[in-house]
Amino acid sequence: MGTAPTLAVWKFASCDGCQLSLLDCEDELLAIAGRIRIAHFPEASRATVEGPYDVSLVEGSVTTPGDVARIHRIREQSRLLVAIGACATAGGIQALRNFADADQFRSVVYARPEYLSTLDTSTPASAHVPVDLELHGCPIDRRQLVDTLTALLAGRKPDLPGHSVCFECKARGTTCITVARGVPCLGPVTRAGCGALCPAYGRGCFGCFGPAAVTNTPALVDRLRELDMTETDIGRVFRTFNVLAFAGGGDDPSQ
Amino acid sequence: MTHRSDRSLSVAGLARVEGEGAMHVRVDGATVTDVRLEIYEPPRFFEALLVGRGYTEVPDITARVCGICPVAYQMSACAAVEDACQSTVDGTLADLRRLLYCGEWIESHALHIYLLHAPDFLGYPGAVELARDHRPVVERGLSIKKAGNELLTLLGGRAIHPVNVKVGGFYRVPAREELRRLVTPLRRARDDALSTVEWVAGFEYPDFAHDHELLALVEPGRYAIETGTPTTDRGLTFAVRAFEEHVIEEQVPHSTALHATLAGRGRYLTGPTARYTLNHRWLSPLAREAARSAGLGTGCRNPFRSIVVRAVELVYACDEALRLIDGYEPPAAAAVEVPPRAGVGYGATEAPRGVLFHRYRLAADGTVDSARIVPPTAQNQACIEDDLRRFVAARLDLSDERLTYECEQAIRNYDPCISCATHFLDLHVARTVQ
Amino acid sequence: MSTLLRSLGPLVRALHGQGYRVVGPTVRDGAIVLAELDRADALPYGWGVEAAPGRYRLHRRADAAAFGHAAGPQSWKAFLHPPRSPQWTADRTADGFTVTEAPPDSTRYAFLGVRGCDLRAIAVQDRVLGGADGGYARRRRELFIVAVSCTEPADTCFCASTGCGPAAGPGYDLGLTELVDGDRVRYLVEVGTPAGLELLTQLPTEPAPVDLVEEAAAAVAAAATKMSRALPEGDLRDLLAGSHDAARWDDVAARCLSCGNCTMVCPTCFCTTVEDVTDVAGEHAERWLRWDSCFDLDFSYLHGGPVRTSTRSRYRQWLTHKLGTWHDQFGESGCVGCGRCIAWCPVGIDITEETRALVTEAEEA
Amino acid sequence: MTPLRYRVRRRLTETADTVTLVLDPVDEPIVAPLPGQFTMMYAFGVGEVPISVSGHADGGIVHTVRAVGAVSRAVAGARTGDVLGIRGPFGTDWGVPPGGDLVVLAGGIGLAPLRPVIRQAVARRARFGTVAVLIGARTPADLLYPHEYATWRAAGLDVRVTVDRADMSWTGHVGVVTTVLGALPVDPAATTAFVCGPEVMMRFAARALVDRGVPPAAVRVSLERNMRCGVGLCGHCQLGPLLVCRDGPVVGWDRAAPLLAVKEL
Ligand SMILES: Cc1cc2nc3c(=O)[nH]c(=O)nc-3n(C[C@H](O)[C@H](O)[C@H](O)COP(=O)(O)OP(=O)(O)OC[C@H]3O[C@@H](n4cnc5c(N)ncnc54)[C@H](O)[C@@H]3O)c2cc1C
Ligand code: SF4
Ligand code: SF4
Ligand code: SF4
Repeated sequence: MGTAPTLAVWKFASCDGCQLSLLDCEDELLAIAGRIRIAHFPEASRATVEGPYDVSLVEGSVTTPGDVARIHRIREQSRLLVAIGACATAGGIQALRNFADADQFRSVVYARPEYLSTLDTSTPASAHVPVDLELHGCPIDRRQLVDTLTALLAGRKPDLPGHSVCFECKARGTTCITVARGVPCLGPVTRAGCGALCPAYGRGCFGCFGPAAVTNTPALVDRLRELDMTETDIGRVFRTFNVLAFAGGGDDPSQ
Repeated sequence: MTHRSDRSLSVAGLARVEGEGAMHVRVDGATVTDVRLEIYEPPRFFEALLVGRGYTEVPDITARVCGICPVAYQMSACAAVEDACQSTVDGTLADLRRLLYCGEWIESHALHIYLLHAPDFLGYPGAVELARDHRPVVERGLSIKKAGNELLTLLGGRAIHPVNVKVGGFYRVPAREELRRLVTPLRRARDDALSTVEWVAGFEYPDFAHDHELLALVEPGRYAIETGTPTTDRGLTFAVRAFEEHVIEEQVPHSTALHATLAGRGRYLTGPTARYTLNHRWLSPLAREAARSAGLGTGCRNPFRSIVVRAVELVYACDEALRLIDGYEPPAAAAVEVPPRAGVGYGATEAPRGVLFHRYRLAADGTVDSARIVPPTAQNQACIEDDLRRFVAARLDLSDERLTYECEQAIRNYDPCISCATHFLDLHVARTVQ
Repeated sequence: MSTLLRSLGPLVRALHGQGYRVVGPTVRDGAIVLAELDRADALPYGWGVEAAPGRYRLHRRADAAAFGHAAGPQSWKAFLHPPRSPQWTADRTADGFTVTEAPPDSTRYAFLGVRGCDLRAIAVQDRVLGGADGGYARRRRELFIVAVSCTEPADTCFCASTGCGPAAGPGYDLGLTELVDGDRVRYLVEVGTPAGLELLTQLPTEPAPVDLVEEAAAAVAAAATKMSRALPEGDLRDLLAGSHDAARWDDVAARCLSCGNCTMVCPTCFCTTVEDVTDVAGEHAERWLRWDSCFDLDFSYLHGGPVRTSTRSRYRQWLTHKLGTWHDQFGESGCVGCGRCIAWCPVGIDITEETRALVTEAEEA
Repeated sequence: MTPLRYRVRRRLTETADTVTLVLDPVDEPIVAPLPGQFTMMYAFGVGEVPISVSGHADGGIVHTVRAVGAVSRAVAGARTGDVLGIRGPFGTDWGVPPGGDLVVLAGGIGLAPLRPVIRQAVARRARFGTVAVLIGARTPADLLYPHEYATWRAAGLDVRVTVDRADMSWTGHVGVVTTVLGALPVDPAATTAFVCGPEVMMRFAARALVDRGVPPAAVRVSLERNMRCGVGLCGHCQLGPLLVCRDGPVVGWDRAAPLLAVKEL
């Protein structure tokens, strides 16, 4: 145990769902805890070990001045910093504020907005510090989390494909819902990792894993229009859980 | 050592709660002068960012308020949106929603009992440490949790932020055989839940009782989960649509939390103990028997014993899930059409941590004009602080360390979900630098 | 000599009787998919298909034909060359590790309803994958093929121009032609192998009247003329070898999503990658094979970055390989004309149209 | 397709990121590789990478590995006594001719697959005319096998070394490897050249050799493409008509030139 690598789990603005994925590894949790020293994970234990840490999992987006300082402190203390989930990799749904007037946002929610002090923006960890690995998804995929942890233990490159959801959809044997039913689907521009969940449930992918490594969003948008999506709907579906990432675009730079 | 005049107990970062919060207690002589459960998580402005979105997006977006109880958010959201559109979802689709919700109760309660709460009673910092000495027990908890997650995964697509819930029902409903595959794990979970009741009933509980008014949804004939009328143990009943007339939330600078109170009545408590007190007679026979043997009686006013109530609800949720699966026939359609309509809609359901209220005003094309969410933790904040105040006052002879530890436990009694609470709470106002 | 079979029930039962897992078309989720059939009743009797670039819809037919549809979303490679399959496992030992080959997959498949294009596609994959002594070769050795000639191509089909259909063969154990007369369906059976003959002898058959044989031949021949698409004539290998710098690649790259659907549905695309996994304890490792596609950026990854970074270069790789360099590598074309990549491309990119555009561009240059 | 086990007999540190491993079969050995061929080396639980054979040692094989990523790091990190998996040998070999002049041109790790050619030339020195060995590296510290150069020279090989960047101790040539190509005393028509290094370097070198009159087919280059299987099944190593693992890695410049001229092929 003395030489077991240490793991720390940190939370920024988020719903807790991505770190819950670790506790959701019911079959692996105790085995993982046997090989990795969980040094800092407030959601699971009061016991905390001081850094440095071999691996830090960072959940949530940076939304306050205090967060900015904290993410830097975490970076300094971590050999490997892994951003987990759409909040930590793309600012999350709360990044919608980046496109709105933050003051207005505050006043909608708070009776007395003067009590509040937050940044006007919600940004991913990578906007502040170098990030070694990113697990995408809102929430992340449990299998990807386990694979990443075991890969790090084995010294392997984690299997985090950058290709489209369509790869997984076809491998799963799902009939394409866009082609066979005319259902709009973001699968072709969305990063794989979820196992092509939504199409298997008869629903168009809504991009919760963010853009694939290469995308051609304009071409897909043309297609979405043909499938009777309104401009408003198209705008909304790209501006939800990964608004910053889709806005940044992974489009082929050669285009 | 107990007679210092000025004591201050602080926990900068509360462990084993969902989200990030702090606790501060100040004692001057024999009086507790200040008690604060601080919630310093940054706000995420859900109510604001929902404005301008489509009504069909609401369940997916609000799920992201909380990764521990996304189904609760989806169910309250669907209820409110469907109410606004004057649509009803009933029959098998409603049963499937209840079934999905059972999955979340199982998952969330198992998580809280085994991973978050029980370590307090047994003197361990967390479940991983607990497992070193009591591995089979922790494995049992994980196995129950897994059964809940399997149910969520089948019906919802995945356990966290399910993708299969939509306004009007589901995208896809399961085949009978798919559901039947869950019978074995759920039966095992039910047995394990019974053992859980027995296990937690044997814990040592501080002698402590509160006098908060208890609020829960009540639906005569069955234990309220996804539907019901807000009712208190002191005779107050009101329609879900009148929720905001009765529940007042206010922002208080010292604590940053919106404290909810009942208009003209003061603080109140929601959650498992309130539910149990108001609804215990509608538990399934098995769960009722488990409650009886655990000595729960007709109510529970000791917050430390909430773990027993959760265990009993665990039995119930497994039992109820099995009942629903047994009677399942796939419906003709996976969802009912819910055409948009201008109007205001209200929804309340019993999240694992208590009543979760949503209200939406929609424009004629279904665009959300305004949104309001009242999560359970915000409602319980005042009670938690009151408990702390009285708890500390009665234990001033304990060392700071011991007292702090017990205070933390007192907070965890409520399984506070800070991530939920903070969609409108501020980070900085009352945060003391540690 | 042709034989007449009045229903497929006995055929499916006989195959089951010989221990085969029978795979054939059936209706699921709005498409005709390939799945294990427990009875002939599961075949898509009375269902037809309308396919167009990026579009596929089922419709009810006026008759009870079981094979009145064209290629669906999957191909038989899903069974012979599955999306994910185990290769070997390794376990740590005191002084190293041991390697154990994945247990041989003993499944014996019988494919029911293999079209001309797909029959050829299996032969194409045989050339690529059949030589190695892996799972593919084993499954292929055990395979029993019941082929069906096509009488009703979809709008996306062009097997006549690739020389793979609409008549099925060779390569089958039994070959069928469906004869439809309202609610009545009958099958003309052709024998391709001794195994086919042996199976046929177990079935209640009768000699086929000459007029039926002629009717069937005419229906298949007519199917060829019904195809609205075709690959351009001429030496496509040369065309593509000379088209590296064509402007058309930029044009298609503006439309192509790089999603990889075309390669996944293509019955000949064979590319794979490997997945190395370990258990949490680090004592046990596994190696899996899974489908890959030249549309993945990482497909051409070398230390320092991928070779094919632009969509232009990846689409060019796909088309050029399929119709051009496949000849260099395996002595034939990689395209059998099933039209799947046209129908299942979410934006309806059409391989025949792209090739034609390259021809035009080459001619104009 | 399963790897055979090899145990590390000896591990030599070549440079900061490169080691040479001498490996002995644990069970049955692979077929003896020819110079230019490669194997797929497996590190337990980490993965497999193509690595050229850089020598042989009575019953064993020798690989020189530069740690650039996860798998190569794990392979290069193997210690004496550790077990690695090996599949192979795969691909075409250098095809050393029975006689004539030889030019060996290596950049960086590219010297590894060429060392067997050099050693063959040393062993059968008399058969060949001029044997020139041109070695380039980024810095003097990145030179592979420096201690062997003296032996090669002693055997009558014309060994010329150059670095991109000199350090204090370096008194030799500075510049890219093609610059030392200039005045080679070879008969172009009777020369066979073997080139291995980064793709740009190979392009320049091959062109320079062809410009001097060496027939393109006599200029052999070793190509590098992503490889998953090594046996032409995975499709990753396609370079136009070639499956590099099967039709390469060693190919004549006559075949490689038109392919490497196409961007992003
Ligand atoms: C025929 C051939 C012979 C080679 N001989 C040697 C040698 O003798 N010594 C040596 O040090 N290196 C050699 N290489 C290069 C070596 O294979 C790569 O450095 C290695 O694959 C990098 O893998 P990685 O996982 O360490 O790095 P990463 O950069 O993490 O690569 C990830 C994956 O990409 C693929 N990949 C990355 N780079 C290459 C590459 N250059 N070639 C092929 N696949 C790649 C691999 O599949 C690898 O697993 C040779 C390559 C080829 C094709
Ligand atoms: S299909 Fe798309 S939206 Fe659905 S889970 Fe996967 S990535 Fe998320
Ligand atoms: S290279 Fe592309 S087109 Fe060719 S077989 Fe592989 S995936 Fe298919
Ligand atoms: S051609 Fe069509 S199916 Fe193929 S990668 Fe491009 S968009 Fe996807």
